[in-house]
Amino acid sequence: MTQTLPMAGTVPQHTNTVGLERKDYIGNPTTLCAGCGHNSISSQIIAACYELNIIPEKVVKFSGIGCSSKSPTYFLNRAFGFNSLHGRMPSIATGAMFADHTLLAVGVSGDGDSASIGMGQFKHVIRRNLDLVYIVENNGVYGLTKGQFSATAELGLELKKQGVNEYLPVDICMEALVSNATFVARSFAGNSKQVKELIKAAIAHKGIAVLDIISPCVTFNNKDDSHHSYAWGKAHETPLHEFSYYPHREEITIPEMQPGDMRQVDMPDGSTIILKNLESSYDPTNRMEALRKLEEARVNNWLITGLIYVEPQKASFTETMKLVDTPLNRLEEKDLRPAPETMAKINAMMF
Amino acid sequence: MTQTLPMAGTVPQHTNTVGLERKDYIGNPTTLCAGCGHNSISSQIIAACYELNIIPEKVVKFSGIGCSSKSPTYFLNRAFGFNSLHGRMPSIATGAMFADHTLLAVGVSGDGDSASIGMGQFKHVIRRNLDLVYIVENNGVYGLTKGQFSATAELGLELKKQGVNEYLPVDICMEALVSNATFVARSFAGNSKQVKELIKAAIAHKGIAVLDIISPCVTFNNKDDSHHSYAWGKAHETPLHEFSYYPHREEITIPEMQPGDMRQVDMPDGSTIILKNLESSYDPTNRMEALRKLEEARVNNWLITGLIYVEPQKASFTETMKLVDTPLNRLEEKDLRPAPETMAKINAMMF
Amino acid sequence: MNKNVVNDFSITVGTVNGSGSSTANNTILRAIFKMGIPVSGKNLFPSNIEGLPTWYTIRVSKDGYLGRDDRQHVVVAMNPASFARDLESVAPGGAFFYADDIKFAVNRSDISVYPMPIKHILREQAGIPSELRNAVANMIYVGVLSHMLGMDMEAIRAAVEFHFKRREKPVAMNMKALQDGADWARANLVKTDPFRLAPMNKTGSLIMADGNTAAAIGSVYGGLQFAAWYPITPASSLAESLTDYLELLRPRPDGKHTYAVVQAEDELAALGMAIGAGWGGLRAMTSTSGPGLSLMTEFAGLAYFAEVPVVIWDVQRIGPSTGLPTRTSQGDLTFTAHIGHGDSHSVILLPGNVNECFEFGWKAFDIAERLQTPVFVLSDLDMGMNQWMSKPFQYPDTQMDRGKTLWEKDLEARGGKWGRYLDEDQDGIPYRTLPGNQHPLASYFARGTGHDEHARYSEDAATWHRNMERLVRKYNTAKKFVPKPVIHNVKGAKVGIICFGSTESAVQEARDQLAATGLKSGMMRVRSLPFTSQVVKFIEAYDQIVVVEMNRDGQLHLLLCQEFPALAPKLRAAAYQDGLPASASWIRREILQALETFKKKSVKKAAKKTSAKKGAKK
Amino acid sequence: MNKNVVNDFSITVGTVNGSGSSTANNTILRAIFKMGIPVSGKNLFPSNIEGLPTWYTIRVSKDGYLGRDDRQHVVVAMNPASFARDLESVAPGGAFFYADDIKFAVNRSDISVYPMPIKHILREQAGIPSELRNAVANMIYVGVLSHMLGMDMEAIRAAVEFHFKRREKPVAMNMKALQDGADWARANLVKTDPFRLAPMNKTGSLIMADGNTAAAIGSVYGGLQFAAWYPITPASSLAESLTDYLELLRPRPDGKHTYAVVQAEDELAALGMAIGAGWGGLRAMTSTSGPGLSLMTEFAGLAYFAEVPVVIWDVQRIGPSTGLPTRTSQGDLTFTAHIGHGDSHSVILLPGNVNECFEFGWKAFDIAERLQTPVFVLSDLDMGMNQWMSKPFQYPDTQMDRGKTLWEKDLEARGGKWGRYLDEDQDGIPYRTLPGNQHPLASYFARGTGHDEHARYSEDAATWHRNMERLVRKYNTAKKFVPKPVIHNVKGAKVGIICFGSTESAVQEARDQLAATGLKSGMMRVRSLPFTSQVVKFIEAYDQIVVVEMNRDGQLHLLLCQEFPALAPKLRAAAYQDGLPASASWIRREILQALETFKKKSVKKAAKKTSAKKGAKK
Ligand SMILES: Cc1ncc(C[n+]2csc(CCOP(=O)(O)OP(=O)(O)O)c2C)c(N)n1
Ligand SMILES: Cc1ncc(C[n+]2csc(CCOP(=O)(O)OP(=O)(O)O)c2C)c(N)n1
Ligand code: SF4
Ligand code: SF4
Ligand SMILES: [Mg+2]
Ligand SMILES: [Mg+2]
Repeated sequence: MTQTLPMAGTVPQHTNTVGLERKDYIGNPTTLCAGCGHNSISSQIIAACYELNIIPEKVVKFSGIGCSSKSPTYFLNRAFGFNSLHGRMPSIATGAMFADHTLLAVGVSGDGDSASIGMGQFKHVIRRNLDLVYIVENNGVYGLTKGQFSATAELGLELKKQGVNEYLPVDICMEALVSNATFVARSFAGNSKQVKELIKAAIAHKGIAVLDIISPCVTFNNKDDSHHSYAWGKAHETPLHEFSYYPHREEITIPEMQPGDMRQVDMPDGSTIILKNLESSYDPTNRMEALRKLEEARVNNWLITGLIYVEPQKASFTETMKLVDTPLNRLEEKDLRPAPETMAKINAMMF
Repeated sequence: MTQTLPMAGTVPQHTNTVGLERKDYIGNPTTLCAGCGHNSISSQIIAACYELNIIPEKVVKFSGIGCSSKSPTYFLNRAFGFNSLHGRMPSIATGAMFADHTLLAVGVSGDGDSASIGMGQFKHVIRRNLDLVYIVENNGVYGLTKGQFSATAELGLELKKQGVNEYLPVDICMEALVSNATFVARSFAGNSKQVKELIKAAIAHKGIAVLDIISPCVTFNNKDDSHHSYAWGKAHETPLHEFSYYPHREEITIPEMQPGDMRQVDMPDGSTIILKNLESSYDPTNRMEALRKLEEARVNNWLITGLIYVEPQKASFTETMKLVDTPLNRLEEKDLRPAPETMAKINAMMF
Repeated sequence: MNKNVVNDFSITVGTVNGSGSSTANNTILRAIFKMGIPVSGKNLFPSNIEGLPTWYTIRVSKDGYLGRDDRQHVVVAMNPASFARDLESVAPGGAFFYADDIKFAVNRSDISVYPMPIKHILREQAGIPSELRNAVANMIYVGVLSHMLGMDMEAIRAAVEFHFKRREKPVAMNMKALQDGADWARANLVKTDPFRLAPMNKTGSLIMADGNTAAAIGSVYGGLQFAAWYPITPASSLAESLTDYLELLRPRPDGKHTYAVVQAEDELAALGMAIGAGWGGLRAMTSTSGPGLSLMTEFAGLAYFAEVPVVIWDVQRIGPSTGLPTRTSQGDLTFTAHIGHGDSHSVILLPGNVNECFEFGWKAFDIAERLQTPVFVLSDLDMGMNQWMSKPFQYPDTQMDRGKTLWEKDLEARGGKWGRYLDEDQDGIPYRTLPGNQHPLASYFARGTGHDEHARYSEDAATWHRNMERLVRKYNTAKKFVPKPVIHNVKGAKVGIICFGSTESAVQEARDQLAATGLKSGMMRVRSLPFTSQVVKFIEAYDQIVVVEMNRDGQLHLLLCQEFPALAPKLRAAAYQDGLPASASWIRREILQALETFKKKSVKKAAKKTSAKKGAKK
Repeated sequence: MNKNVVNDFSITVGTVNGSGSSTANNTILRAIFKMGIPVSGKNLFPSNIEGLPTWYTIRVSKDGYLGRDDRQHVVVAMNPASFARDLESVAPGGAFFYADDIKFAVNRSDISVYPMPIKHILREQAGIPSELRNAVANMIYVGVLSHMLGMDMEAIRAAVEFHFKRREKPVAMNMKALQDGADWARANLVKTDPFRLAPMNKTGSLIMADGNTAAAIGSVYGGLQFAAWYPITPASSLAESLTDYLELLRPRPDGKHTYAVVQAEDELAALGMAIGAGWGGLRAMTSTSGPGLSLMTEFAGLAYFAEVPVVIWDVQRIGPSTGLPTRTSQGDLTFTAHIGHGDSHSVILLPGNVNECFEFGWKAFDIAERLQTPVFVLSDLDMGMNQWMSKPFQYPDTQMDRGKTLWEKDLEARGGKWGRYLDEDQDGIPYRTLPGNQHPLASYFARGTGHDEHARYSEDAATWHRNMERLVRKYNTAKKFVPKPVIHNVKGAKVGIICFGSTESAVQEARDQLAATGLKSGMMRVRSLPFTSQVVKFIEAYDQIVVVEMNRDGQLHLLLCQEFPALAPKLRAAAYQDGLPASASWIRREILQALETFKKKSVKKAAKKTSAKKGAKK
């Protein structure tokens, strides 16, 4: 299976079709720890946007508070961004997306940010199907406050300063699914290729796309037997499929595959997802199957990765609200203030 | 199938084994609307406590804010109670249960209270398995603020003042389940018998018991085709089983049943739940099956009722925290203040 | 029979809530208004949907006083549960009407008593659907009153037609019941009380509306683009009206929307969304009441510090905590002034009447966008939910002020030179760009953490200090943009009265009463924080200043003492609250008490007094 | 060579954060302390885990001044990223030590410069695991300094042994590196700077600890039973220490617990749980910092109004909003005083040092249970996270005050007569019962809504008013139970300085400096709200009062103006903050500036001035 780079050959190797170089997608130098999983995810966001020929000014970034939530500083410097409050990224993103619904919204959060303090907003933004790539950089701990357990820490996890975790973990994907998310995926920061492809598909998706990416905290939670460590991830990752994203349908060239080995999902923007089955065939458009798979993974301690669920056609939040085509923040007084004549009518409507 | 009243015959008909009459379990007269589902639930709480011979002073009541959250005023006047803040019942209950973990905690909340503003606390109290009967009186609207949609309102519900609801509903049971609740049930205020039996079982359960009770708001959401109305409930209720609770195992007398028709769940306190299968056999101790059943019900718009999931043996929150047997609020200075000798030791530990 | 009392009395109706009495009571209110007589109405309702006692009190005042009258002249008792209390409440010489199916002894001889056969008359009404019987029953007492007080039947019809949007069937049904009530009274009752209505021409140029509706309409004229809210009494109707009036006033041929109104999952999310939208360049707002405002605290701090324009309406109810959700208050002022941890200064608008709810509705956006800061508008339940006479709404007299916003062309014009938090104009207000701006130098990263002039993260001490001092400069600049106080100076007066919000008319009345006893006073109604220069001038102009407010702690008084320490010794609070709308009588009492404290002269004593009084009484 | 400067200088070390330098720096601090020399240390660290510049600054002060010295006498540069800045920061005549692998030009001739071959010496250390190399490298500069400044090697060993809990291996490894550093310095460096340490005997009776640990231990001695918290810098270590010390101090043979410490899902839940526990009769607390406190607003109002004892520690960091999470502040005072919508009065304790963190740790519970109200304790990052010299902790000198609580026997004794909110004792404090109480008349229904004396729901106006006035009475009663201010009156002084919290030592130093120039001043450190009677007496006793605080708006000053309007004209704020701990130099500067404003005499001018100053500068 090979992926044809869009319009390859027509532009020099180091610029994409919108004439930008990779460096046009970078951010400030990271201030996270060397080896932090969050940094690899930032790199894949950069790569995905570059490869998808996205204009950085057409992106808007959001985050809450935490090491993970700092990451938007480290990619797409040319995009607007809002580093908001702990657990409150979803509401900020919601309001901002009404300001210009034509933008591509990328939100980065942490497991503490989304599963602890932010549980309510996390669930409700999903329910509204806001057009947002919602990345949870999941390391099982609060990195920025020095390693306390987060709500995704596994039962029995023992950390030096913290003792033993006594609670069952919150499963970000399961939560997203039962909140009727229209795109749910899990990945592992150690699997860059898959992270990148999933981000691309999430970008193409209309509505909320929740990416639960296991992203090791090398400083506070990287013991080999911790479920959020590099070692554990490498040993336990069980991809559901080989996942590839094709921006344009025509470009798909899969010479060596038989139809039975693969599954195709068409996205509303004309792009396509190809899932190459690995052990068995998994249908990510079947919610029941998704529930079953996640429950099975939970019971067996599998780190399943890949696209868990997708429902490509549902209206996104800004679509539901039937906005005019012009971004609302470009409307002018004449569009917004009723005409003077109406005043008398309104007064007459009062008693 | 007949249920033997515990120790029937040994006390006069109108007092229970702890010598109390039904009126010892009542509360103030209700100030809710006539016909409100919440009132029937209050009655069943009263009945369940009376029949289970619970000492009212051994109960503590909690609620948030809403019509539903007013109900604790209308039952068990002799119990302590705390009508707290909107969406925050779980945290208040958590703290209070550490004060006296020997008490029976009954919490009443609404769908707005638990699924909207209270989503975070709802999920997290479940995760900690607090020993609490958590009743959600679910009517799909905010009653007390005059009928706005709550997060459990079904997609497409149309209300006169509110217009059409555009979002998929939050499924209280599904949410409880994925948060690893150890007891999850759904019922319908119109089915008093089942409500009462489920409340009894919930009381016997150790850890969190989430009861999602469809409780029609006759004033704002009782149209025949609304999913939270009496009419719809009566027409669509699909009990998973005939549910009975037996406080003492010895008393079970089920002459006319064959073993294949029934399923028995033993509770840690020596009581027993008997589920008489209706159409097919449902196993409420199987999480996967519970997920499947809820998803199936969702897709088909069934109002399934009964015990959806139970895991009777898991440690409750106060157990996990290994408290001394004496209620903490009865400990005295000598139990709480370290001895004077320790002071020098502590000072020596500083530099 | 007593001497006639014309157009100067109060009517109070006690009913069961959820029984549809508000239609009847609004009919009385509007009919009197239609007769040209100044009138006001206040709904005193329980925090409950159905079945509890509720009262509606109407003040008829030829002099135009709109404050609550705490005497009850005409009382209508429709509710057995409150009968005894209602009967007792009638002022000596007053009139007591009651539904004669209520079987209670009426043991007062100092008032006129009129039993009404409501049930009987109701039984004679044909074809009334059972769910409307209670509502129609209420129209019968309106009919009785109409005859007994002299309410004009055409005025009543106008009110009924307005209420039922001229739909024939309900109009006919209600007018019939009403007429039957009036006819019965004419035939059966002998008037022994003095209270009468007589047409005037004092309301012709006025409208009648509630503050929440006015605020909603004002917001729509302000170009509202985004609102997020969470239901809460007494603010819900503000947000609910937004959608109605947006649909009405901003329709488009393609059916698409230039706005979005979102019911959020809670107040944190509501303000968060509004801040996101405000940051994105929309005219964004939320509306709430006390408990919701408390939940918005952290986000309010973010908006202040990240400098995001957003409008927050707080329709005050009585707190602390859940308090009494259906009772009015002016108790959120100090909290709002200091909302959020760390140093911050809130811009607060204080509308004093329904007309100002409209006006501040649109102005709040101009101020918020000009200053790039959250603007709080503090209304209250009395102003927000009750019907008030008002000057008609006036179309905005200034164009929208979108503030210092740079689009692509602006950045080009300045060669891309720009810094998000640079104080180019030395007024503390920086320039901003909006997401979507395609200029390559437009973007910046907003945050609640420390930042330099270019919005870059910074922990540098001097940078932090510089930025915070700029925010002070901005707050100073705000004084130019916020509404000035309304001042009535009175020559020769030594006492100046300060008030704000919905108490104005009651304060006016109290001042008139005091003037009648020889105590002249000037008056200032403060309409905003920060205080503008007129405020200090007013305080300087009088020897003794009394600050009237409907809260326990004298919150405006506290803020004035903070702001003007040098003048603080001559400031006194006249603060009182019990959940009922302000009345002239408690205001007069509290003013006189406050003035008493001036008699103790020396600084030393006064100091003790103040602190003791604060403790012991206020 | 300059004249010796003995025991009176500062040492600042610039390193990379996450490099383990805190062990090294604490070793220096403790060694100096062990030498009997008064010393203080402050960690100026970024909001980040690893890789950014961080500084540790140590003040050696024979006179016992513990405030930050803003001059840098001895600077150690270990971080290339901050090298230039570190070099520049050295005061003329100072000493500059640096790791010689950093390749920057050292272009100053006004200071002594000492390159250190850290890498080289490190390479000679045998068997150091790679993850410890950075930490050990830091010990080398400690060694160099020890020789150059005259740090006692036995004192150093005591510090190292303390740090590593006397575990042989790490002690040996670190002492070796340190010794090698010292040896290298002895062999290779010629001292040209004047800074020297010489043993004293001023610390023998003292301990060294941080405020968060002290608060945690104090809470344990206070009988803490329940704590719920959510991680946040700089408060986390307070809650984290609770578990450690509870295990240590309250072990039981059966391994069971008399307490629970819960990490909540957020701050709303944390305070909610603590309130639930406090209501249930436990000594309950939470600890947080600004953003968390903002989120607790609604619950704080509930606790106030439902009258639930609970202790809330706010370890202040600089806001508004997320601000600078690792920088100190005294900026949450006005917010806390007015927290929550509606009228409310907060009881606030203001510890001024580590010893008081311990003391208020236990006292806060007594006060909260006595008053049945939330008690806020405002510490700050500087006090909470830095090591300070302190008097040893003193065992509580009073028995636990569990307040007015009625158990079964108490109710029996009074024949069941009881009302939850009855003011039996006329002090505003009612009696309460606790869940689990089996007396049939014990139970009541707690709520945040209006209630009567028997905790029954009530919307009655008079009842509401009565209850709120009782709460004022209670606040007045609180004055008897909160800590009184610490006062140093000075004969003949006209100026009184007021301060609170961690700035005390810096204020003391500034006062000494001013006294040296002839400006005598009295001083009062306020330790609580409500203000007790001593506060007003102090203000009355001086002609001019300057309130020193580490925030922008002069928050204590504002609260004093509110509380004592008659005295407000003689109050001035000396407020400043940039995230760094207070230094005598800015305090002196701000005091002098504040005193300047008194020169403008007339009320009118003063008024203008104050408001202008507020705007323009403060
Ligand atoms: C209201 C509030 N509470 C607490 C904090 C402190 N805080 C900062 S980051 C963080 C946790 C972050 O954890 P996570 O979201 O998992 O991000 P990570 O650092 O692990 O990437 C906390 C509790 C805060 N900033 N705001
Ligand atoms: C913080 C806060 N926001 C809003 C409210 C107003 N409020 C009171 S009850 C309620 C909704 C109750 O709905 P639900 O929980 O479904 O209870 P129901 O009345 O339907 O039984 C709301 C929003 C409040 N009391 N507090
Ligand atoms: S502390 Fe953990 S999460 Fe934070 S930057 Fe370091 S490795 Fe990443
Ligand atoms: S409004 Fe609805 S929920 Fe509330 S009491 Fe009435 S019927 Fe029940
Ligand atoms: Mg994390
Ligand atoms: Mg509801």
